[in-house]
Amino acid sequence: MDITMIYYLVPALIMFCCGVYGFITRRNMIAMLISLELMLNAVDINFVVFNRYLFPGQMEGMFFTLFAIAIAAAETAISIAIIINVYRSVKNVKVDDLTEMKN
Amino acid sequence: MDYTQFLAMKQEIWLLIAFIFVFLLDTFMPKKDQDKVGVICCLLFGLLTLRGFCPTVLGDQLAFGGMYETSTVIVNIKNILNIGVLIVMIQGLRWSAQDMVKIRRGEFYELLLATLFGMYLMISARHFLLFVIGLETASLPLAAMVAFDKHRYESHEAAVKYVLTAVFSSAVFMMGLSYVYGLTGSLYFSNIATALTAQGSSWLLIVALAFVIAGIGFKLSLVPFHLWTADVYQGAPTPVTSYLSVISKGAAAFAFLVILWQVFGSVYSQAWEWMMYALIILTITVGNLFAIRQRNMKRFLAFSSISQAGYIMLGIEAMNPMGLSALMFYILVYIFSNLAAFGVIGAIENATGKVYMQDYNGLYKTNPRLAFTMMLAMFSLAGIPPFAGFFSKFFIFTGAINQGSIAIYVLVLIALINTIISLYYYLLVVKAMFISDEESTVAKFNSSMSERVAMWICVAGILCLGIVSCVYNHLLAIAA
Amino acid sequence: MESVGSIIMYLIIALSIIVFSVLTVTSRKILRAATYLLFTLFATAALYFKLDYEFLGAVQIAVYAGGIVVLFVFAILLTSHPGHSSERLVSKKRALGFVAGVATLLVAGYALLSRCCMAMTSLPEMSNPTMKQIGEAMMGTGEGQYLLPFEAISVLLLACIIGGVVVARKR
Amino acid sequence: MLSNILIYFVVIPLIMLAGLALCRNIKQIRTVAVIGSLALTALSVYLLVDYLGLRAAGATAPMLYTDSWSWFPQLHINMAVGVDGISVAMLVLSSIILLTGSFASWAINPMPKEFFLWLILLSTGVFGFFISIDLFTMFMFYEVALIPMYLLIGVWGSGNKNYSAMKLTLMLMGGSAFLMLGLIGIYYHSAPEGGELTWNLLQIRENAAIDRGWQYFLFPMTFVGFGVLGAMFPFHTWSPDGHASAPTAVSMLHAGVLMKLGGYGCFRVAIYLMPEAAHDLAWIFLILTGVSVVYGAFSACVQTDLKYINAYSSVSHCGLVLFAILMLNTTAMTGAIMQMLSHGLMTALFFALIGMIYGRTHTRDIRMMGGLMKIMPFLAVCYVIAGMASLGLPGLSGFVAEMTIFVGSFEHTDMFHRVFTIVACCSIVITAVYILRVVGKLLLGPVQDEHHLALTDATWWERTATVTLIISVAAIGCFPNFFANLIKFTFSPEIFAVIGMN
Amino acid sequence: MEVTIPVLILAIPLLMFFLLGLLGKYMSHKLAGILGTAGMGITLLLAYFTAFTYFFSGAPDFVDAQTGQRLQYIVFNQDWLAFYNNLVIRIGFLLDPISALMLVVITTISFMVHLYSNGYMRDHHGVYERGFQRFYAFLSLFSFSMLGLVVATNIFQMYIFWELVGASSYLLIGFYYTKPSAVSASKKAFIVTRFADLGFLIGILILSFYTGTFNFTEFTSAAVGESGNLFAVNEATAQGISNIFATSAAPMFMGASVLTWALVLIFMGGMGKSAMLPLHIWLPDAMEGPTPVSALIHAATMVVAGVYLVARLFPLYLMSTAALDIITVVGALTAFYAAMVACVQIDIKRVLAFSTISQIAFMMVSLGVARPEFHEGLGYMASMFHMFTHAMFKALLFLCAGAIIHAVGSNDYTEMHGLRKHMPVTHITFLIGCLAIAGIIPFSGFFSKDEILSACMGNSWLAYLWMSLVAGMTAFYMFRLYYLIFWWKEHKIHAGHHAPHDQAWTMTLPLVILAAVTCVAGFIPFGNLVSWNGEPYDFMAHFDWSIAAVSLIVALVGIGLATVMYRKENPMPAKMRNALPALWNWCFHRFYWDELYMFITHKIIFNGICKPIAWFDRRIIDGSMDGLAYISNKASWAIRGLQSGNVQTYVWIYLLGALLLGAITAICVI
Repeated sequence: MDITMIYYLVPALIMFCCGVYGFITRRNMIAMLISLELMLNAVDINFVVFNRYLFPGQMEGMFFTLFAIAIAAAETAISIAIIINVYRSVKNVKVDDLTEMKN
Repeated sequence: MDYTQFLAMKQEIWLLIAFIFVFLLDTFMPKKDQDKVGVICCLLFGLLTLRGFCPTVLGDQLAFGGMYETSTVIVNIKNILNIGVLIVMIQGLRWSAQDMVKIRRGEFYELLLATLFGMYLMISARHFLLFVIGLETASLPLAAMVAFDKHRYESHEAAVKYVLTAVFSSAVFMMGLSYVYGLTGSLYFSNIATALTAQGSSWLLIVALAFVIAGIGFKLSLVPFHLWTADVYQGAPTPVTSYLSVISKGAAAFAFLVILWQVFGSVYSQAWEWMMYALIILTITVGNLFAIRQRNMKRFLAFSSISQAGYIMLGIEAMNPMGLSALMFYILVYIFSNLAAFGVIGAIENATGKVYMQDYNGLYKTNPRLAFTMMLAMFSLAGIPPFAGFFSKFFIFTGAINQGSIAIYVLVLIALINTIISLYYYLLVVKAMFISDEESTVAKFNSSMSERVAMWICVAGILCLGIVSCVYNHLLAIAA
Repeated sequence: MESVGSIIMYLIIALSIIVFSVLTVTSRKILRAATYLLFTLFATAALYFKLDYEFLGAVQIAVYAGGIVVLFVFAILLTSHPGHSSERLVSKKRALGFVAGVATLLVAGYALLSRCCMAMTSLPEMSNPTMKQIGEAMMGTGEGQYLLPFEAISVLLLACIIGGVVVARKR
Repeated sequence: MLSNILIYFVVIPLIMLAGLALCRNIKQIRTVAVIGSLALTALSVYLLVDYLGLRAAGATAPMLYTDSWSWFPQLHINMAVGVDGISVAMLVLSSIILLTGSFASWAINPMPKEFFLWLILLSTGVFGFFISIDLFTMFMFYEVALIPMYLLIGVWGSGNKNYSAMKLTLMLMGGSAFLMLGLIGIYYHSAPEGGELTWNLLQIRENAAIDRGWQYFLFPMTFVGFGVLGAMFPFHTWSPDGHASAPTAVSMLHAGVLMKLGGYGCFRVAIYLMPEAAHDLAWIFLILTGVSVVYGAFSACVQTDLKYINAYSSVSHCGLVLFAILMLNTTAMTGAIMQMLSHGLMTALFFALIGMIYGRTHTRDIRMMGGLMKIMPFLAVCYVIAGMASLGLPGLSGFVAEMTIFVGSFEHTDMFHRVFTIVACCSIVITAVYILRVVGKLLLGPVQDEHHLALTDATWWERTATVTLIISVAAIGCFPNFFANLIKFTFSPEIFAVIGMN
Repeated sequence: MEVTIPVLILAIPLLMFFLLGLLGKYMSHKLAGILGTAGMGITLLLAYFTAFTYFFSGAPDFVDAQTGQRLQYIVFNQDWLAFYNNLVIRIGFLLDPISALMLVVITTISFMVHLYSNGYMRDHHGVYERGFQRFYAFLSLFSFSMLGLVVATNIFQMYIFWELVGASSYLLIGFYYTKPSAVSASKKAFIVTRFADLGFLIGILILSFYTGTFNFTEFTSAAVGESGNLFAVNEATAQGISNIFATSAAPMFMGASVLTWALVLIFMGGMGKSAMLPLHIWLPDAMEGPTPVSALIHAATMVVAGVYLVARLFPLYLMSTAALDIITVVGALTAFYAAMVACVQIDIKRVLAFSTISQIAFMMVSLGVARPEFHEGLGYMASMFHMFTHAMFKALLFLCAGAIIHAVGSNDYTEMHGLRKHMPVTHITFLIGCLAIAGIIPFSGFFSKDEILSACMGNSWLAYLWMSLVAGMTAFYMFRLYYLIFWWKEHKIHAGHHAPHDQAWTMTLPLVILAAVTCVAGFIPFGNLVSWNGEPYDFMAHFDWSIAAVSLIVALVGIGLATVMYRKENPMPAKMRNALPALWNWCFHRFYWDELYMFITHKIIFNGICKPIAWFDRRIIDGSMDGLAYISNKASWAIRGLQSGNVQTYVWIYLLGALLLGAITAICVI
């Protein structure tokens, strides 16, 4: 059996979808961020897999992943800062409670 | 390794220098002189803006192996953004001097400059990695800015909504990018375009493209990627809202144009033409429909800016130099008009804390100049001659129709009919200020020097940009 | 034709990715979710190793597993009381999430499969990128080299630090 | 640029705007307004004389005083000006109505300065529109003229002013939305394949490059676009509400001049540039306008608010304008233009008088008033004269215009045109009905309200305004050939040649 | 002929109108009256001079030296409004027998009325009525318009002055504008005639479209064709004019030729002005105006404009006998109807008004039955003759009535009775008028009416019998009126003011003059002056003694009957009335025409058309515009749920939006 590219892409996609599911269903904002990490991770896998399978001669996908990890770290950092800030203000990290502004 | 290539990035580098200078100034300045930081920053940035018009920065160049591009058009769009940022900065002076904010005002300017740097990168990037970094630089620190008013609950809520939507959309965007990479094997715009010309359109490409469009559509607040906009605009401090609504949007619009034209230009009719039709119609209509009901001025302008984004997209849909020039001109005019409106809102908010439309009743009787400025802004946004908004709207429609298909006529017709709805709600504001008989709840007050300067600049822009034709002629000349 | 060991390796990695992903988003205890995330990230790192990107795998473990997850754990501990588990999800929300997830899976999956000739590519030979190559690419200014993003991301990180400080500062 | 006489029609209002901005008290405001509008009137009369002189000297170009200054060269947008007899007539009309409007708003309150600022801005648009021959500038001035209406009605109006002002503005801007699309479409088809595109009316006409298929699309766009302002049948409903709420001078200017922009535009843009489509599609609009002629008149018969009556009467009369334009022959079109002049003057007169009466009695309901002839004979007599003009009494302007239209319309021999011509003719009877109804109830008969007995007759500025208008109305009515010749010469034969008429 | 005098004939009244209208309020009443009267006097002299010159100078412009035929002469003709080709409205002055005749009639009556009004428009203490100057201004305006109408050189000029006449009639009827009945009467008069004018206008449009001209000279010469060639003197025809009716006769519409349609429609205009059935309803109401106005406008001049119009176009009408037949029938019916109604009215002005209608109908019938082949078109001449005589005696009657009303202070004959002793002059002149209208030899009415009857006889015996009957009824109701006013037992008390008496000289002098004219006018050799084709002929040659005798007998019978019934107060009228209550009621209520019109205008047009249209406009058309706004607003509220405030929903919509966008595009494109 050949482990062709699709065998990597599909788990990555499932990972992404799990992230989506988690992001939409989780009430805790930190849990939402965790789900988001899954999505970002899925993207990274995609880049790496494409690079490895289709374009082994260059390193674009790999570098993108490298930078994406850094970006993910930055995103997480700032998101958590904001969430903690909110926690300080309302003593809560439930996303459902942050619906004051609507319509 | 040719480090002289950095010299192509004159604007970015000067901006970074300014950024670092402000950073150091903020850190090491004596406490008692802290209130000068804002003014110094404005002056510095004013110089920077002026510098942008020097001929030395002009000239087309590709650097870093085609990763970065600068050209006359790009320099001009950056200049346009600079003007907007300058006005935002001046407007923000009074706000940042408030007791609750002033301790952090240095950071406000730093973040402003940092995000502007991100936008520069978005505009100049010819490689998706750089683009993503620019995009993130332009949006992540903004979350911190949205959360700036710590004493206001709305500010927190807005920040959360902004940051969560932003990271989600960047994930979706990168997912799309990964598929594009898989299809084409490169992240360089030129290489992708070449590959796409060869292979044409496919399911994977279209899905990837939809993700990419969604990612940038988030920044532009195109419907249905717009839902964060209103809440964030309402919750954010007013200078940040104005920054989000004009600068961030303007930069994203231009970046969007570059991506769609340069990268996906070859699959225009096979992939994104119809997507954009749908998005434009949705954006304009839904934005307008939501705007009708709004009574909070900032929220109101949020929806108005959503529908304006739809008009901006018409320039992209045109796929020709006229569309490009019209888009640039539209952004420029939009900056002046919207910032004039936000200037007035900010002035009133700073003086009285009132942001609802009913508070504007009878404003003309107590504060005629503010009311007049607001009226000009509204007329310009609605596209009433002889104000600049009319010209920008006319040119963007002309540019769009230049594309020539029947469908574009229909699209423009829908957009035009929507201008009636938008006129309605813009007139509501005018009505409140001029016509309403009720006693004004806003007493007469003097706006600060900085606010006045910003408003004068905006009014001058609204009045002159259209009639003084050289601006548009210049833009059209460089676009062609 | 891959070796059996490689296939087994693959199966383990793929399975753990899928299983731990699902567990991450379904477990009701948030600290546990963070732990599952860690496992997922490890599995991903293993995947990078398997695809011969050792450097990347290392970074993944260092930054993601070592940095981000720790950040998460701290945040969780800061914002929740021990033993606190999230309440049951509203079923409407679960339906929404399910629809979104499945729709994404279907659309993107169909899109991937529709390019089956591409999707069925088998693993080509590739020489492992050496640290020198990586270093040169990172510091170079030519095509395929990434000095500029490298510099740019430093600005991003700086800005995020400033932003984080602004937000997190007490007053 | 300033060597062209036409540009002063825009320059003078702009100077007035600047002057008004500097004014400190009502006296200065009045002075500026009156001097400015007198200057405009003088200018337009001079233009009229000079124009006729040039024509008499043998100038045969379709437009005289043409000039063009580049504005957005890459888009071929120029500030192009030029006038023919029609525009000259319209300019004279506008300046007269502006002058009388200034007099009629002598005692406007509150915020006289703002009022005049907006009023003058509006007239800048009007004058600019009439002198332009570049579609872009034309459109721009058109919209400039529309938007001040909102504030003028909203701030200085009466009754349900918010609603009316909003409705009027939105409907008119709705029309201009169609118009904008039509104009841009025309621009892109203004030259044959590969030719230099242009916004210039004359150039487009000369190129005649818009093919028939496109005309079918663009003609309705432009015609409806302008038609909304010309109170074309299903799109006329802004007019009653808008006029009813507007202050006197605004009603005057709006009904007197602004609605003429619609008719003028229909002719100058829709028909002049797209005669083939006009010929083929005229029947649709003929039905609409023919209906609106009697429809408006019938509606006017049962109204009780003076301004509503007059607004519906305007619907009827303006319907006749568009009706005549669509007849596509020289006579009817001459009649249409004369009807525009005539209606402009007499409806301005009407609105001025209604405003003056309303200013005294504080009601416009004809059931609440009566016997005003005894109380304010001057105003009442003027009202009767206006009514007579409206119902087409020979010697006043309405008659000549209507007769020219009918004679022109009757040139068509087919049943369709005949029937609609006769339907339109019927309006002369219905007009008489509602005019006499108003005159009978309002002016004649016993005094209805004792309080009215204490009211005074017109002041000197009101007299100036009304007498000026009456003299103008009578001038057209007594010397129609002067105006007919002024207008008629203009109709360039080529468009009729295209249609295959005359 | 000099242009000055004709111009002055038109200009002086117009000048007077402006003078009195604009400056009147700065003048004394007396001065205004004198000015007005003097102006009219000068006009009268000029008109007489003009008419005399035309008829009797024998100048080659006016009469063909060889044949003695009278010619049409255009004194001046100024372009007023050019349409296309030869279609030009001109304002001019046409002299021919009938216009010269009308000049005389109008100026005479007008002058009399001007003079008379000096007395009439004052109360018993000599105080002038309010608006006296205005009254004279309006009279001058009317005179101007009427003169302009009769001298019109083209049909459009006629239409113009036709309208002006209508307007001045409106102003004069509504002179007492504070009186609601006067206001509504004036409104009615204007609207009814306006409706008729619509027909006139359409007729003009049709006629002018097919002939390519408005000019009477061209119509007539073309109509007569080569054989007649009578009025074609003034280089009438442009190219191809002889073919006009070759074309216009050809197009048919609903079974009749276009020419017939045009002529019938034009006649409709005449019906309105001349108060023919069914457009007569305005005339009785028009009596609300001051009595001198009734005399001038609603008896002598304006109401005969319809007759004049038909006469003017007579050569054209000859080409369409169908149209002439319609005229005859309408005229005959009207004559009979009006006579019936006149028999029972109690308002003396109403009686005179219906009598006017009836008499004008005589003229119409006369024109309708006129044919060149019988007595060389005697009907035409008779009609014109009757128009002339009728103008005189009817004006006389009205002025007498005015004097009586002025003296008594009421229109109602029951208030009068037995005035003959108090007002002898009025009595005598009124009697003369009655005898004239009844057709008693030697008063003028006898001659003109006799010729009409002759003309009827020439066309059909039915018309003759019918019109003879009407003539008898005329005699009856006029004498009924006469007896009721002047005989019976006088009222004991005329409460509140002194006994009625003859009025001031300004009022009696016109009576005497007119009475004198009535006595002698019958002997004017009218045939020499007026004939349908301008050829003079001996009118005695066509005088049929048998017909004359019969008509005389009929008149005497009518008078006798009236004498029996109304000479003294007796129960006979009441008996008659009780015997035929339905007939009486119908007659008294003028056959309910007014009610019918009220029904049509108020119930059908006002409530059935106007109100629904106004409703439709406000609710449907405007409602749909408002509906658009409403829908947008509703839509705005409906979609507000999208913005739920929950960031997860936002993201969900975001993602689904992106997926749908991609999927739908992919499905459509690929």
